[in-house]
Amino acid sequence: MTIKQELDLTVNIGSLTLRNPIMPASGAFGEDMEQVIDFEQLGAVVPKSITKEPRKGNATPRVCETVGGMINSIGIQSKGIVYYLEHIVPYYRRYNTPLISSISADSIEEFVEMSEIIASREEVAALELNISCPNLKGNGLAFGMDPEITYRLLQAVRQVTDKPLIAKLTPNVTSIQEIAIAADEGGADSLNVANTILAMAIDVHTRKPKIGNGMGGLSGPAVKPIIVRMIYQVRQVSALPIIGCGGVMNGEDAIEMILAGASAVQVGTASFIQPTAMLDILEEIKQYMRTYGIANIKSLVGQVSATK
Amino acid sequence: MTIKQELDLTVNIGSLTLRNPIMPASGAFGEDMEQVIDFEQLGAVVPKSITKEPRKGNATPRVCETVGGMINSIGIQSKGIVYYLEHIVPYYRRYNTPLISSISADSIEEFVEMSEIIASREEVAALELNISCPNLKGNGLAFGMDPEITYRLLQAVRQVTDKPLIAKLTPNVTSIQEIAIAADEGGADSLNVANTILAMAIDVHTRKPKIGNGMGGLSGPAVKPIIVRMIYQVRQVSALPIIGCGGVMNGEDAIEMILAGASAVQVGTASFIQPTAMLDILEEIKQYMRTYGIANIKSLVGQVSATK
Amino acid sequence: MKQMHMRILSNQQVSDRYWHMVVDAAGLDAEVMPGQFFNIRCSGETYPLLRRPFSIYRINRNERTLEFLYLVKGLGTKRLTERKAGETVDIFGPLGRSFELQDGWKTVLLVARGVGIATLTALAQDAAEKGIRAAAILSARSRNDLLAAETLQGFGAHVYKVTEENGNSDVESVHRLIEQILAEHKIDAAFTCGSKRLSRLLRDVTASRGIPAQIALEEHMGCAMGVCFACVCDVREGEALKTVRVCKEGPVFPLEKVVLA
Amino acid sequence: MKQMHMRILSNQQVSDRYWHMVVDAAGLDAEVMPGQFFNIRCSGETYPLLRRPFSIYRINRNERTLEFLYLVKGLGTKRLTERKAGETVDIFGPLGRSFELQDGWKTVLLVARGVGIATLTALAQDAAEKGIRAAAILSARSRNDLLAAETLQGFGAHVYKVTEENGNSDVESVHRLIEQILAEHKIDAAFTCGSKRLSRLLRDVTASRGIPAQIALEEHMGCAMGVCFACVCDVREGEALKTVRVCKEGPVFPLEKVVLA
Ligand SMILES: Cc1cc2nc3c(=O)[nH]c(=O)nc-3n(C[C@H](O)[C@H](O)[C@H](O)COP(=O)(O)OP(=O)(O)OC[C@H]3O[C@@H](n4cnc5c(N)ncnc54)[C@H](O)[C@@H]3O)c2cc1C
Ligand SMILES: Cc1cc2nc3c(=O)[nH]c(=O)nc-3n(C[C@H](O)[C@H](O)[C@H](O)COP(=O)(O)OP(=O)(O)OC[C@H]3O[C@@H](n4cnc5c(N)ncnc54)[C@H](O)[C@@H]3O)c2cc1C
Ligand SMILES: Cc1cc2nc3c(=O)[nH]c(=O)nc-3n(C[C@H](O)[C@H](O)[C@H](O)COP(=O)(O)O)c2cc1C
Ligand SMILES: Cc1cc2nc3c(=O)[nH]c(=O)nc-3n(C[C@H](O)[C@H](O)[C@H](O)COP(=O)(O)O)c2cc1C
Ligand code: FES
Ligand code: FES
Repeated sequence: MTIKQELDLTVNIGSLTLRNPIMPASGAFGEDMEQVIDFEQLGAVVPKSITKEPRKGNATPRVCETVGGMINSIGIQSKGIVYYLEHIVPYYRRYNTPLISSISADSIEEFVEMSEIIASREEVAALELNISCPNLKGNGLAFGMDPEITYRLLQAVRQVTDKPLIAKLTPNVTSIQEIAIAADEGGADSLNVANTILAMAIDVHTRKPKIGNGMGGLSGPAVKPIIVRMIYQVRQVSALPIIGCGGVMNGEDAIEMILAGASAVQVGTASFIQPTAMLDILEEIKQYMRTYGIANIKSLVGQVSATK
Repeated sequence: MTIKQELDLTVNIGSLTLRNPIMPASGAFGEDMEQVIDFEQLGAVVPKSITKEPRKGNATPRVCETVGGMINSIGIQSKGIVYYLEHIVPYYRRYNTPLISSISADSIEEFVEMSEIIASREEVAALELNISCPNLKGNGLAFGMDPEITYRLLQAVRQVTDKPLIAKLTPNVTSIQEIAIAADEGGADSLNVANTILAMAIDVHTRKPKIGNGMGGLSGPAVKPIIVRMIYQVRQVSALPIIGCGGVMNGEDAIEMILAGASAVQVGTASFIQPTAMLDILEEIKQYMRTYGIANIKSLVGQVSATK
Repeated sequence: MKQMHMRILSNQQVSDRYWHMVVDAAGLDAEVMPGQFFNIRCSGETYPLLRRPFSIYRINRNERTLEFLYLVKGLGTKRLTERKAGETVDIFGPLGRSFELQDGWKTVLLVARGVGIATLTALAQDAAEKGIRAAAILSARSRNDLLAAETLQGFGAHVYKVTEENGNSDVESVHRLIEQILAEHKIDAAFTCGSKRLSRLLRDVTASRGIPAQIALEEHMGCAMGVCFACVCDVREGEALKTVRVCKEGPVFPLEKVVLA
Repeated sequence: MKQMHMRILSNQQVSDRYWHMVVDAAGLDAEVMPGQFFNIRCSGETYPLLRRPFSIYRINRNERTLEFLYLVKGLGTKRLTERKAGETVDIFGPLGRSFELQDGWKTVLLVARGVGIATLTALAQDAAEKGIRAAAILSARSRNDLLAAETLQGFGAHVYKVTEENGNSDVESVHRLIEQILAEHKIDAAFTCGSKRLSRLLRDVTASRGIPAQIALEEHMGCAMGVCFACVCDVREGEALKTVRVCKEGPVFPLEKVVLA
């Protein structure tokens, strides 16, 4: 039998302390979800990546399903930074939950410019730099595919703000460790492992790609084993707190990422299937902690045995 | 209604003509399967990768399941080249189906040495160079992660044989196109896209990796959208015939890869679930061709529209 | 919008390709309006992974039940057919904006094709309850697919059936039919769902006569709650185009505003 | 080995954690022997993806049925419990090497733990048919899990039950029990399945007395037909170790040869 005890779920992302490790993945969360879950119970809120100028996004269909996963190619539809500062940032003021702003940009200069403006808002607790979105440029290229660019990008943004900087890495690389080290050395406070995996699905009857943009990013439970491996690898080369992201559907998935080395966990696709997924996951984490007598979630981080 | 017609299923892999595009993926096929399927009906036979010396392979468990996929880390258990030449190669003589020998080695020199010996056997129709196995070296490194090494490896093996050389690429790279170009320029006759994706799963109850080796290769339907994307990308930069491999479970999956750019398709994991999978897939391909009035499978290769 | 587990009262095949499901909606506190939809988890598996959106087909306020009429299209709807009466189904909704019936309207025209018939049936029901008469053109591949015709007739709608089978479902034939209806009745508003071709036709016909018209759109969805921007379409705002969410700003839009690609 | 769709005659829960399934094996032409197994597709989904291996629990040659006794462990076995009588189940087998009962043996000792009891029950049945008496030590967590005891008794086996619940399942207690059995009976051969600890114990006891012993192993499998090398274990060949496949060279091995890690 398990004994009722006080559970410490707090985790640190740089200088920021979160009440618990569960937060939404950018692009799978927004104000409209206030109708289905209580934002006060989340570790943080992470609205959709914002771009400097308004963006129309990609052609539809923008999502399709694959075995255990989904491909999306939204193309960062965005109302631009002006709208973001006027409407989105003030909206989250009503919640006592740290706001992490996800930023997407087309150049290092633009990342710097946007980061400076957004970080200067006191409502913003941290920045997540989406250096990984595979949709922005031709053929799925992203800043986060190059360690040198990743380093320079982080270093440049580091100059303009002291707020925690989370680098959201792309999994579409030969060595996630190399990129993690670059982001770490560039000045990141935390690493998000990772964005979606570049993928494609073709309708054999129409002979057309299933999504308007041809290729898109794969998310959902199918990718979890790849992401868990990357978290484990990144943990070996960097002491920065890791935010695990990719395929978390339940509490055990979140614990798995924490054991691999993540300090916090983001939930995306799961919320589409189960709108209350984040809070359900939180409950399951607590249940796991009670079952195994774990008082402090931080004590689980990276606690996987080296081998079987 | 569909009209009964002669279907041309033959495909070419370099100078080799296969009676149809379906063949096993190395590691998921062996002599023991003669009890469940007729090898004469396959496009080719591809036994498990062979190493020069006998190898014990990795600790158990060597496989585990994930959502829509499985992770394996067999570690190329092998009886060595001497046994291979004495027993495996002669065994396949009884079938009128081309034998493709998959070779795994620890250095370029060893690849050359083994290729020369194996290719000199007249029973061997082609060589598949497994430059991608993520288990052989620490941290999942593989020859196929480096374009320069890939180029040199292919070039060196090219010197010792005129038989078709298939380079089996690893998907664990930033740019599969770069590697494909390197293999093409090095002298490959065909590109296998691709081997397994490096992955990890952790048992949250024991806190141990689910497979003995810690990390392993992800296969099965979960990876198909990633592989289809890579086939599509490789097709854009190389005119070599592509062998698609990863997650094909049925005829539509095979057609999807062919539309993306594959000339032939390998089937691995599916045979574990459905021992007759390869022949079932072949029937489904024929059915598809009849439904859409396609007389020649070659006419479908790469026929996906550029966009939706 | 709320996630609920509703008991299935019946789930039956009604024609070759169509199924009809009735669920116990006693637990639902929100009002459901025609044109709105629910996002339904067709199976508890990881494949199909996402929910599937289905419009409300009938709203039985007294019995507190909801009805869906669905076409078996792919894996999701196939799995939905396997669900049995007595089991519960995981339903999220009601979602999106409904059709609007204005006070004073006396006769409306409905032009529906395929599964769009399901969507407009709820509207016909609402119209009937409000004393508004409906003329409905139902278009489908085969007569077999026109199963909702009787339900609509039950709501007092005057139903015109057109099918490929009968060779009277081409745009020209439907155009003539619409003109005939407009000549015989004073149509106060028009509604459509299920066909781009017919929607364009209806847009042209209604625009030239100044008849207000509404359309219910379909688009592939991720979240169905307005956060993922998967389900967008373009609408005209004056000279400009605005990209809006079908699940949130729609699925019902003024017909003249949507860009029918 | 052959893939077949066998009709489920019954599939029922028999204790807290165990289920029992009977299938119609009329379509099976191969002989099935105790210790062999079948690789069963527990569901038609992509998750669980792989088949699951289950030993033969009872072989009813006259009725032409096969029985399985399985522990509900994870997703696969959970899905298997959802299969209903009348449905078919996708079965691949028979696979692997069976136990061997030699002519002239009069009494054998079976030491089984947990699901290993299922595996050894088929052997007890075979022994009974060959006129060989069996003494069986069945070990489990709780008395509730010892459901096969009666079946074994039905085959004339002398059954000794040990459980954690009763505090008599520790290695020392079982050791004393084995010594007692060996003192009372002339044991010609011993068989074990389901516990590494008990297997080591039995190995030591039988080796010192020169009693031949066989073990049925379990290992995670990919193909179950000898091609993937997932399911290996180490066996001694003279001084050397050889890595062999449990699905092919096993699952039954001479006890003294296997390396019990
Ligand atoms: C607002 C709305 C209301 C709808 N109402 C009804 C209804 O009342 N009755 C009915 O039969 N159908 C209705 N549809 C269409 C229905 O959602 C699709 O037919 C269904 O999602 C197909 O799922 P599937 O797995 O069977 O097919 P698949 O083609 O295998 O589906 C694959 C993926 O594409 C998506 N998809 C396929 N077709 C559509 C489509 N037309 N619209 C949106 N997503 C699609 C699926 O949701 C799934 O994610 C409605 C769609 C929308 C957007
Ligand atoms: C030759 C053989 C005979 C067996 N006979 C029986 C039997 O008669 N009755 C019975 O209850 N069980 C038997 N088992 C064990 C049974 O196969 C596992 O309990 C079952 O595979 C668990 O599947 P799961 O999805 O419920 O559990 P999970 O733990 O979720 O399975 C996850 C994965 O691990 C594998 N796995 C887990 N445990 C085992 C195990 N012990 N052996 C092999 N693979 C495992 C599964 O096959 C699956 O691939 C036997 C195993 C083998 C190898
Ligand atoms: C519809 C959709 C939109 C997304 N948009 C963004 C985005 O704007 N910025 C970003 O960094 N990631 C975006 N992502 C990626 C998610 O944040 C997350 O990295 C990914 O979905 C993997 O997590 P999951 O498997 O839990 O969904 C998006 C994902 C989806 C499914
Ligand atoms: C158990 C197992 C063993 C494998 N062994 C090899 C191997 O020896 N050599 C090789 O090139 N690929 C090997 N592979 C990879 C497969 O050939 C194939 O690339 C991969 O499984 C993806 O295809 P699939 O999804 O159809 O299984 C192995 C795969 C599995 C599952
Ligand atoms: S489906 Fe996500 S915004 Fe409409
Ligand atoms: S499970 Fe594949 S060799 Fe035994």
